[in-house]
Amino acid sequence: YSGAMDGKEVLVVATTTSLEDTGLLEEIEAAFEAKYPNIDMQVISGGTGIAIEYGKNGDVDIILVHDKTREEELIEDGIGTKRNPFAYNYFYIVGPSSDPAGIKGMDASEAFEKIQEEGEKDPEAVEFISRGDDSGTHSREKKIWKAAGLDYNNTVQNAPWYVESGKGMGDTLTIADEKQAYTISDSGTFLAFKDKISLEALITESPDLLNVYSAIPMNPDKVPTTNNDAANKLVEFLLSSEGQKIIAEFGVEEYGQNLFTALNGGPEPTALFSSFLVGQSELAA
Amino acid sequence: MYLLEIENLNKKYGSKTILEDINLKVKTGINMGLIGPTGCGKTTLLRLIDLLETPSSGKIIFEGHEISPKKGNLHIRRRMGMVFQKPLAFKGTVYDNVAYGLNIRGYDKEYIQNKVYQNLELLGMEDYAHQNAGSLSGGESQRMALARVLVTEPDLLLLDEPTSNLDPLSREKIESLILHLKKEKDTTIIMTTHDLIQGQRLSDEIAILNQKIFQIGKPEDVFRKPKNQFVADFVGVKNVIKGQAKKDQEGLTIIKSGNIDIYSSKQAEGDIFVSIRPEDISLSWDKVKTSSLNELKGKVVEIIDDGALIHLKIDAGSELFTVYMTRKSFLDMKINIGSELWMEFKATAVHLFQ
Amino acid sequence: MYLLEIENLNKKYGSKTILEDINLKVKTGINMGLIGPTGCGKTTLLRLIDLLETPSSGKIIFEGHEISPKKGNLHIRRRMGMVFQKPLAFKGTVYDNVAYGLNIRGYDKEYIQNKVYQNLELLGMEDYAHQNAGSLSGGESQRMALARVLVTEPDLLLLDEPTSNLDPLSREKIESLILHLKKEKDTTIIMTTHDLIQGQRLSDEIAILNQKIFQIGKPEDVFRKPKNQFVADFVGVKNVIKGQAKKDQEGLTIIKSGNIDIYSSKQAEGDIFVSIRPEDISLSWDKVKTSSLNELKGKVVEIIDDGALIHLKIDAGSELFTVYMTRKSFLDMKINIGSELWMEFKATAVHLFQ
Amino acid sequence: MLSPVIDGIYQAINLIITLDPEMVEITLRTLYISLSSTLVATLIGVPLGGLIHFKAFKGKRGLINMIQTLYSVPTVLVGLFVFLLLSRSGIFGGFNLLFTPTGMVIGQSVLILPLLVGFTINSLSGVQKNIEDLALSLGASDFQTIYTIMKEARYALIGAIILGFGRAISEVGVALLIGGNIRGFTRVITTTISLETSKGNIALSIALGIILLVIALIINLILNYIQEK
Amino acid sequence: MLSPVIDGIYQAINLIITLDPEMVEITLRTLYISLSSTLVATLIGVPLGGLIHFKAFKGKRGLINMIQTLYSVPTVLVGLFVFLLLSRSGIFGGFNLLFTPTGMVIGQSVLILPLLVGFTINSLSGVQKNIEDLALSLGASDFQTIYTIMKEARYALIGAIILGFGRAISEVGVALLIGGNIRGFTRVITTTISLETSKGNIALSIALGIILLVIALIINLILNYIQEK
Ligand SMILES: Nc1ncnc2c1ncn2[C@@H]1O[C@H](COP(=O)(O)OP(=O)(O)OP(=O)(O)O)[C@@H](O)[C@H]1O
Ligand SMILES: Nc1ncnc2c1ncn2[C@@H]1O[C@H](COP(=O)(O)OP(=O)(O)OP(=O)(O)O)[C@@H](O)[C@H]1O
Ligand SMILES: [Mg+2]
Ligand SMILES: [Mg+2]
Repeated sequence: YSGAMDGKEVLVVATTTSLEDTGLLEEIEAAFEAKYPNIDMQVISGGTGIAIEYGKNGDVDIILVHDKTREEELIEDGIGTKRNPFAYNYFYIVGPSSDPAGIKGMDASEAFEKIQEEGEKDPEAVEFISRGDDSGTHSREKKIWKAAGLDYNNTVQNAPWYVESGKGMGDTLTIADEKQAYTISDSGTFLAFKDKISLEALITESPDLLNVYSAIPMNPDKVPTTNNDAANKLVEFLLSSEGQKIIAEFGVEEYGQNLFTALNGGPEPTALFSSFLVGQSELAA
Repeated sequence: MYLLEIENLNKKYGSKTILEDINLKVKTGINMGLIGPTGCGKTTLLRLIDLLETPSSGKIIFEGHEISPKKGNLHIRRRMGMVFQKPLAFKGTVYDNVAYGLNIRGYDKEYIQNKVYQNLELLGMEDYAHQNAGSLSGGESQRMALARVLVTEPDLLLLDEPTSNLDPLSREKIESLILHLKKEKDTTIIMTTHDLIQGQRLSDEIAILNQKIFQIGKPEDVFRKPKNQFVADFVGVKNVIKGQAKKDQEGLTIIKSGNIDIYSSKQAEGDIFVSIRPEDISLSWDKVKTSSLNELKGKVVEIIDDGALIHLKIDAGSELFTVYMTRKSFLDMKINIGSELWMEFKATAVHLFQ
Repeated sequence: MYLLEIENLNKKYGSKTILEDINLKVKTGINMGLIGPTGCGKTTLLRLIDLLETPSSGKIIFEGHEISPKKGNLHIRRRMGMVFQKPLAFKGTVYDNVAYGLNIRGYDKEYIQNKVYQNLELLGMEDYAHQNAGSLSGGESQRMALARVLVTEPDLLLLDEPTSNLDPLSREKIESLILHLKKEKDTTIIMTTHDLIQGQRLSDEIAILNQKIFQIGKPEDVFRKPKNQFVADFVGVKNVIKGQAKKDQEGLTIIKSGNIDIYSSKQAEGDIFVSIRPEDISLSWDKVKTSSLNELKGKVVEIIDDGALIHLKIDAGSELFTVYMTRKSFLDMKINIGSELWMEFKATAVHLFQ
Repeated sequence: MLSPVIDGIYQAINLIITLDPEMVEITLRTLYISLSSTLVATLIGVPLGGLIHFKAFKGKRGLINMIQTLYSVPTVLVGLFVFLLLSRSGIFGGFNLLFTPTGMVIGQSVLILPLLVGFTINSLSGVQKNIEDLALSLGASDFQTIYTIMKEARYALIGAIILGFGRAISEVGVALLIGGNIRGFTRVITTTISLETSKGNIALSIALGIILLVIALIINLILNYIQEK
Repeated sequence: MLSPVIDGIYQAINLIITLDPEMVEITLRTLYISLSSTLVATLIGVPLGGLIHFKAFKGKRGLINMIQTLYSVPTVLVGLFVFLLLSRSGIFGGFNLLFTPTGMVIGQSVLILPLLVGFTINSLSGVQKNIEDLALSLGASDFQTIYTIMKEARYALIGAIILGFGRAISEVGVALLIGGNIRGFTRVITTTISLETSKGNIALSIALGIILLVIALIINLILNYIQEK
């Protein structure tokens, strides 16, 4: 493998949109490239699905995603070498400040239940916008519906109050704002959009809203074209105190709060799904 | 009553003057011939009349009302029709082309069909109705174009060289058609032609154009009595001689040019042009007693067989004369290059112009 | 040596036969005239020769080698040139158009400029060099087209009605140019024309075409001795009479048709056509002693002034004769409608054909 | 590794044969929206192009340059612009057209209008000036003359309409921003392709693309048939 | 609420005046990629269109229909297709063209090739058949004849090239899938607009769109200038 440009080694990184759109990766890239002047880090952002597809084809060397279930499948298939959680934050359940379903203060699954209830009563007043794109956020949303005891495929998906946007987080927030509807968003994207929309984060800290980002280098045995060496260097960098410091401080200046929480060498935080059964893979973690 | 009047019309393209101070009055039912050298502005004049071109200045008056290519002239345009010099056709069949004028006037289908076939037949084009109009030969295109305009029965028909691509037989047919239109339908026609004989044969009036109008009048006048050198040259008046005219006895004029004296029955004085039509000159081997006042001796320097006539060029010293004679007389007289002969012509056959 | 030979050439469009079994041999330096009614296939034949059209069958042979519109004929095409019947121009100026043929042959700029101006001058078009070619008048386009092809100095020049849009003076110029080309440059020319007189004047050989070739030969033969009715009609041979020929005394033939007997000095028997040229017939008020064997009485039923000549139609019972005479004799004889006159013509003036 | 293509072809055939109901719904919506916007843009653009072609006015060349420049307008930009107009807080917010098929028709019409105007002008320029004279001379009104010239140029005009339709049916920027890709309501083939691609379902995306092309082929055949008549 | 538009115009002017270095870099890359793909597609498409126009063969009508159908190909589909070819596990994976500007040029060339072929055919159809005869008759070789006819059709041909360029510079599907929108390497104006839109920076997106249009206008003026020469 030789993807050298200007004599530089190329490290291609596929990432979910939230990491790129918030601008976090831009800072990480700058610092990483400063540390390894011989490596050209190239970031490709897209949905979780296409990022994994890139990884399988050997088009990228490492992926940064936030969908534990699929991450573990990838490891199981031997395509990824290891999950390396490097940051987390929370998903927010957001909605109009008038909160027509009255979910403020509830935990996530209660809130979803309430939204369903009120939505059935008056689909004009209470709507929920889903990304519906099999992204990490969408996966999490589905899990919460399940946790709320609802049959996603039959009760939720075809309900008149449930709208699938089939789009990225930013666009989905825009649609929710236009329609004055509820949705679930990763905190980073929401904070970045906060000024542009009138929606409010109604639920922010429920344990089942935990959102863990991890880095998975591609397995050089399965994907022979990959630049595993540089990928491992990036993992190393992300987990290093230097990398963790960037993550911890990112966004403080612009949004007045950090968008991501660094792990700082600590263990991966586990979602505390208290009131429901979690999936097999979730338990295994 | 004039159908069409043109007053002080000028047309320029950029700084190039094409038409200058054109004045023309065309009576209803008249056939006006427009004749002039290539590029003299004939097509431009027809296009101006047909409202396809905007005059630089001047007026075009149709039935007493000034018309212009601006809006609101549809009813006038629908009373005129033009056959263009360059072959032009809409995509589609000959039928489609000929039916066009009727279609846009909203006639019903049956009427259109009758009318189209009637006119195609008139022009011997009925077998071509379903042929692609673009594949017609030169002459066929011209006939189609005529049919296309005739179906609309225009009051004013503008024909730009309508027979230039036709063989003699087809040409004759179109000519009788034109005469018929004029007679039976009282159609007013303005046509250009390069065929001077056709112009003479078909026109009630002829205008000789070359940027300006140089002469306008009955064909016999224009062709036999050109008003100026340009017209004389152009209509192919032969035996044009420049001389000084002086009064002679008995109301005759004597014109002197080099070693030649010519008598004319017309009155004139001073510098003048003389012309004698080649067929008005008789030839004989000997000077004969005759009532012809003019008798000049000359030598045959050129003999051309034109098919219909024999053209002789006879050198009379300071002038070269052209004489036409039938093949029969030519053979009977046993004329040959070098023959010295006497030319005779009457004083009434001598035309004078400036 | 023939420059061009055509063997058994056929051309169909769909099921419509345009040309049938054309055979033609054209000697180098010859001017061949193609004459025929509109739509008879003249243009098609020229296009076939110019390799713009593919024959349905048959051969075209150039300097002994068969040629076809397929690949690899560039060197042959570059030795031919065609002036199209319809006016055609590339976008751009007259100069651009005329220079085209030289540009594609890769000549240098200076040579091209000289050549272009030289030819524009030859055709009186030098003032138009920078005018947009699309805005030329009909006659100007035709002259430009000729200049455009002449700059390439073709060995074989195909002219499709090259003077149809020209006034008499320009036409005369072009005609002398054509004669000059033939004489000085030994250019072989095939030209179509509807002007029969022009055809006669310019051509060494004339082919009468109407899908097939009906007659081919020297102009005087084709025009004076048509081989068949079609040619006779087409070239405007007048006084064509159908009759039965029988031998008479003294090597003469007598042809009977209705109440008319005509003597001819030519030999023939059975059904036959007779023609007498209108200018070969003399008229007189009384039956006169004459060497003319044929004397027929008739009544004047029509008088047409053709400009150059007076055309009379004389009814001789079972046939209507056309007679031409000069205006002078016409006036001298004081002929008028209804005049009963004697027509006389020699037995040698009676042409016979099938 | 072109197996997703083969897989995609297989899936496309399967979706077509089984008349997958969601697929049928999306396809019909796609057709409705792109045909409507093509129609709207044609009805506005062709006469407008005609007007520009036939009128002589100052700045005509410049106007045509501007129109041609709009060939380069990214669909997202048009999407954004129309979004701002139709948005709740926009000028036309009151009509509630955002995230509706009607809104998409408006957006796509705006998108393809410059193409139709520009290529109408191009098509008409291909017709000889003489044909206009011929029509006028035979007594055609101004309107009839324009109609005649359009008929002469119909091959090229149909080409322009096919182009406009192609742009409408294939674009995704307007469809996403104005339509919102809402399942069962504004989801069309291209937005579905985008979605499936972001999900990594490449074969399905290709299958959808193939279906889209089949539809386009049928529409083109119909338009060409009209033209040849 | 059109204030983002006004804000966008303001930002656009600001970005242009200050020659914002990232903006300059993205703009130059955009120009390089879209001009290159227009050039490639023109060099292939125009002769190909000429060939199809001038050759008579069976199935020509059908081929033209196919080409016109490809006007409808969604950029994402082309993106996917070229992606599969250029992917490291694809046939041309060995060239490492995925996520490179060169790969984007390939993808965009593929995308606009049908437009150039189709509209070359359209343009040439506008030239009278007679002009071909005239050129041949004056001794032009086949190649010279085609060149002559293209010169006659240059107004329409330039229109086709402007169209191709417009499609290349404005498309985003290929740029995203093949380019990957890599900052400093494959990011172009349209992918930046997409990114900024998804970030909710509407005014900035509009500013970028305006800059793109300004570039397009300049290119069109140059092309039109060439055509008029
Ligand atoms: N747009 C133009 N710019 C410059 N000159 C022009 C333009 N259009 C026409 N002309 C010139 O105007 C003159 C008159 O043209 P017109 O077609 O009226 O001549 P015409 O008398 O019909 O000649 P012809 O007998 O050859 O058909 C020509 O010399 C022509 O070159
Ligand atoms: N594509 C075609 N399909 C059917 N008929 C055609 C086609 N092209 C030409 N023709 C016919 O072929 C015949 C010969 O045409 P051509 O142009 O050779 O005639 P021409 O002798 O030059 O006539 P003209 O003296 O009128 O120019 C015409 O009757 C014409 O209608
Ligand atoms: Mg003219
Ligand atoms: Mg012809």
